[in-house]
Amino acid sequence: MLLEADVHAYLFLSFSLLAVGVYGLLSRRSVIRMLFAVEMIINAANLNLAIFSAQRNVDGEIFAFFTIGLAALEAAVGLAIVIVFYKRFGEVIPSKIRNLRW
Amino acid sequence: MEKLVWITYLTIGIFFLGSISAFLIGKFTERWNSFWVAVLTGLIGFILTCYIALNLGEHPIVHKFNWFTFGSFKIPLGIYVDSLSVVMALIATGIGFLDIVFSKGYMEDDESPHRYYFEKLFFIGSMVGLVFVSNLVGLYIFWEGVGLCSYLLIGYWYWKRSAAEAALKAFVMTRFGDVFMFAGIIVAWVLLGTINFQELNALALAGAFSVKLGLLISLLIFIGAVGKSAQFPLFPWLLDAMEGPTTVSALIHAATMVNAGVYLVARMFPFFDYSHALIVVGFVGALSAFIAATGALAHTEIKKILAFSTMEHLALMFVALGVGSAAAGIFHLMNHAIFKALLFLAAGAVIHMTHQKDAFKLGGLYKYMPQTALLFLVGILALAGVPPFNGFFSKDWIIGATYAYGNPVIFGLTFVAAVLCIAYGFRLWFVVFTGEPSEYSKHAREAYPIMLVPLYVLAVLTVVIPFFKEQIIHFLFGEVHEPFFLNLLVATLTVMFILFGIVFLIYYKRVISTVKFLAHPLGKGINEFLYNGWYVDAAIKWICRHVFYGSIAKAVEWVDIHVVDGAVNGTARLSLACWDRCRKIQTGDVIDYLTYFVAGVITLVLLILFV
Amino acid sequence: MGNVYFWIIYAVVIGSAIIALEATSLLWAAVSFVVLLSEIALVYFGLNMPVLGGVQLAIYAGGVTILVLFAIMMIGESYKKPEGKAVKAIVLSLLLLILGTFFSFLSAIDTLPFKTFSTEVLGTVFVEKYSFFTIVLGFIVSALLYMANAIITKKREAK
Amino acid sequence: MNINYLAATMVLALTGAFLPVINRLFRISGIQGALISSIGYVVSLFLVLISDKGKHVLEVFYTTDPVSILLGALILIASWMVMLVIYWITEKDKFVNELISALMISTAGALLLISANNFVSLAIAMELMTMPTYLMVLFAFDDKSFEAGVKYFFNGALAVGFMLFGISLLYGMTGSFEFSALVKNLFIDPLVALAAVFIFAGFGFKITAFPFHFWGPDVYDGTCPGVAALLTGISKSAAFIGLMRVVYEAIPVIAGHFTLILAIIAALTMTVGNLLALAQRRVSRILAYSSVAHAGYTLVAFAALSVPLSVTGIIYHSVAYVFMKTAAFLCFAVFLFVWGARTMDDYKGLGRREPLLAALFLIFLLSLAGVPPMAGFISKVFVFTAAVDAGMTWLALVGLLNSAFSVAYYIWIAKQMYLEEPTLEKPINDSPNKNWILLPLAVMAILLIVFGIWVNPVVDASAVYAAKVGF
Repeated sequence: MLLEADVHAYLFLSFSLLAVGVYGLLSRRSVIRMLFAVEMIINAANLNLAIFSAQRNVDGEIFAFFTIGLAALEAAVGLAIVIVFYKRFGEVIPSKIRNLRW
Repeated sequence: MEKLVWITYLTIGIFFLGSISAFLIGKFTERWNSFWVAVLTGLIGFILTCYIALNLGEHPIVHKFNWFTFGSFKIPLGIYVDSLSVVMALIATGIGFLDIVFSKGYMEDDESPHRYYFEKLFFIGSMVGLVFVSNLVGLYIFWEGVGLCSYLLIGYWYWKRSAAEAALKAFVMTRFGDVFMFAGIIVAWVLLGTINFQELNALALAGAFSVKLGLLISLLIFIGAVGKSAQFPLFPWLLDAMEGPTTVSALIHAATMVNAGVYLVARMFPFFDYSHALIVVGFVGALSAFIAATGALAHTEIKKILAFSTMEHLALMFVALGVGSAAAGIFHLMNHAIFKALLFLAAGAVIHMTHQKDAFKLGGLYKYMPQTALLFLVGILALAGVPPFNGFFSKDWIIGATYAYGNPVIFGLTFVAAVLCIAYGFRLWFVVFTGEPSEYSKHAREAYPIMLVPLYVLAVLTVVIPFFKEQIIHFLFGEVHEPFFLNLLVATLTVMFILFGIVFLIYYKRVISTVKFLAHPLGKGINEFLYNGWYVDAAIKWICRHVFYGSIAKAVEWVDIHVVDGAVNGTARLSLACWDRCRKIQTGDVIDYLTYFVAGVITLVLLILFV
Repeated sequence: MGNVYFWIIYAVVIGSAIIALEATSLLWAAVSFVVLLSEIALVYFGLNMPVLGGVQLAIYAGGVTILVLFAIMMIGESYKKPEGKAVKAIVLSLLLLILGTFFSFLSAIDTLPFKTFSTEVLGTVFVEKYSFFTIVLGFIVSALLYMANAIITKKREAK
Repeated sequence: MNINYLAATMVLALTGAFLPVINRLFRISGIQGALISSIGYVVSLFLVLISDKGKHVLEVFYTTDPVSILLGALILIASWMVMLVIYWITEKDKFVNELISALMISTAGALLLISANNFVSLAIAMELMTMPTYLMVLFAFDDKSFEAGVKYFFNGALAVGFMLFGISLLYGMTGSFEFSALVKNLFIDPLVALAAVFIFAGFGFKITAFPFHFWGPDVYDGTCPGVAALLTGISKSAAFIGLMRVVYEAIPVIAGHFTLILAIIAALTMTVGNLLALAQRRVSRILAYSSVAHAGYTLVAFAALSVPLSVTGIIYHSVAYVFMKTAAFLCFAVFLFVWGARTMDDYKGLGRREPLLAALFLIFLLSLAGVPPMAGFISKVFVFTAAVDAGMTWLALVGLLNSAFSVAYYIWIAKQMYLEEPTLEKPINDSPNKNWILLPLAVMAILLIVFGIWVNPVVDASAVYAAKVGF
């Protein structure tokens, strides 16, 4: 097998991807980068599913299909919202629009 | 027995049924039709209560069922009717019925009688339910119902700002007490395992739990009673509640709401006795009586004087309970209900005919309203405790019982308060009915017959009740020993006579002027001190504003400065209110929200790691 | 621990992820994002899951990236250096990583041998057990399409 | 899952999916649209009610027990009323049918969520419920709704990501997504705890528990109130039940160690919600923060998970909550539509202008405050009793204090409506058939009072459920 690694290494990979995604979501102020970050988080979960599925049974892999589909839908929805937001405010930085608060 | 159970349920139900049908009939047909429904309902309710009273044998009526069960958890409900509840129900339905009749005249200009009678019947029904239920949860439900109706009725003229605020105040203040009561119920339920009055009392008589626990429960429940019965320090709402219609005041003061607190303490008397809470009851009662009696001396509005006197008499009942003489307390409750209803309704007639609430702007009304004046005088005599009238018998008994109890503080305060009745009572009567007629008095005429009939009924009762004293006491409590001290009786009557003389000289003969006394700063100060009810209201407001509000604000401020903001801009805005800072977490920045989210997750993980 | 290929892939995945977030030019970021997704597909291939890898490539590297590129073309992005918040983000994400790794080493999770599932098994289980959820996904898609249509038309009319 | 229940969700979702098509073909008016979707709701409601009979399908993924039947029926009724009100207030909007379609599909997701007993079906049902609302939030198409949409989307995406990660970890530990398998195979383990936290974070987003609640008030305030009613009433209630199933059926082994944490979160959520609600001038924000506080009350019951009464607390609070919060937001929506009333100042004297509507609003507010005859009271009793039963008296006391606090702002709205002089002179949208809109609200008020007195259906359902999870 090409990728010979034990489960801890794989978990390290997915946790790293999760951490990078969280880092991106919290530090990037532009909506497109935030979308990238969201996709990374969901991919981290997907990686987990695939790895455990390879060790256990086929259910995880099938759930990963659905997750990919959901993530794609989420990306589409996100982009729709982002575009509407941009068209209205001329701005891709949501932190600047803070009318709803307190 | 089975029949009586159903009649009891019917008695509670008929008022709620009547209230709804009064509302609907008044709404969809002629408005005043609701009056006839109300009268019919009140009468049937009263007759049913009488039936229960007559058929009540040695054994109380008991019926139990579970509202619902869930495994071992169940909420029991049920009724328990003994002579005490039946007497309370008689007072509520009887005086309530007279009050409904009287309202026909008093509320003649009103535009929404269906709303009025709906709320009124609901009020009476809640009170009847309150005295018939067998456990604390049922009592709490009706207790809240009574509170809700008083809120609605005090704010009946809701377009008047003062009325609306008074209603809110009454609601909030009684609710404040209720929170403690609810806590008490929960504690009793969890730690003692029962909320049934009889079982609680039986546990207390058997000494099945520690005195400290009993004291805690009793005091928590007593705070609820204090709020409902307007005792120190939760009484200011009672004065403001005078903004409602006078008939409502009569109902609240004589028949229903304020009696609930006394009833609750009487119902749980063995429990309070076992847990040494009665001494607290006695002290609170004595202090309240003193505050109220002195306050009544300083006030000038008819209804507020009467309100203070209600508070005083309720306090006397609490004193009676506190010194261990439940019979005196309940007997006084009954007498007080009758003469206070008489006084309030008569005052209602005066106010309705003159459109003036300030006693000192009236005068010489005797000439225009002789029957009302005489009926009012009967009420005053009963209130003051002058011998042939019913107030004398119970009040003297309370003073005697207090004397026998032997605590000088309680006795002193109670004695002073009790004798002061005659002073403020006659002060009120002289000012309103004698002297030169004022502008307002000259338009007055005698009250309508429909208003006078209830007054006559009540006046006759004040004289008749003493003849049946023995039977009533026997019905209520069986054999009771009444302490009797001849010296004390003579002393009481003498002091009362002297006080009457002073009042007579000041307000009737007007040979002594109070103007000079009031002009002096000290006299003015004392007057204002008494007038404002010893500034308890102001103190409550101050405590709310400075202690609670201030301390919370400070606590949040501290957290904000040291935790949230660091030393960046903390110290500048100390005076901002608490939420004004707290809400700053909600920055409106989506990235901040995401940061909080992740930080929350990590905190939870760390908590798992270390906890 | 893994062999050298695993660590190479690890480096590429995390590196491209970081570049996708940090690159100054949005276009390079998008390219890097495609690289990241393709590397993950490579992991799937490496785990003997060709179908999953194919789907990943098709949907992500195909669909999503094209959507993103489309959005980039519509919006564009002038890159500004992020200010202030980065420290919090780094601390939080590092904490997350450290805790996760720490927990995974503490955990009693066991390494089982990797198995290979044939495509027939995959297809059979999918059709027999999970086919219902495609209907559900269909409903999501239809609702999203309706709402997107409403919003886009509204936008056009608002102009 | 019972075949009837499945049919109910499918009928609902299909009606939703075909409504815009019908509109495109025949150009239906608002009333016709309301009728068509009402038919969908009625059929679906009927199917839910008879779903204790009939054969079972998809048993691996969904279960039909009394809880899902009860909550399903109530969620359907609430959603139906939301639909009617939305048709009434947005009749002029060309895309109201699309909005209703998304609403019905989202409700179908809620129905699936409350019956899911498998993490696959749970995640997908949750997405079905949530995904349409991401775009529905934008429907008002004003600045606030765009801002709300962005906040909602990113928070939601983060929550979903964490939840999927948690689910994948659980799958890694046991090799199964089924609750019944998980409950047998799970053991106390750091990764399981981590997964539980992640899954809780995903639900915490949905039910607005304390550190995850920040999006809530902004979104409920920013979007149009009809959508807010869906978000805060229906989908939150469904999420309560979903979380309940996860906690009691899937991870009870680890959940027992979380009671203290849950209690702390509950206390914080209540306090934050109530404190911040006190500060608001806008009625929608007050309602939004009170919704946060109510999540705290429910979490009190979750914290007491060692006693069977907590099940009753959760279910009862969800039952009461789905009506009172939805209806409160709908009342707000009607006031907003007819009078343009947003802030407390606008509400002055509205009790005189709209006596019946204001009376209904008062009923819902009192129920939220926990005043006796309404269901809100009894649910609080259950919740706090459960806390005391589980030995967390302090938590019950915090809850009681909080609910005493919260009375202040509910009463404040009532005071504005009844005791002040009106500021708004004339309505901005005076519809001639105004009284029709009182009907759905009155239905909810009646149900609220009925469930406040007649407690047996809920208690029975929860007893069955408690027996099922082994108390």
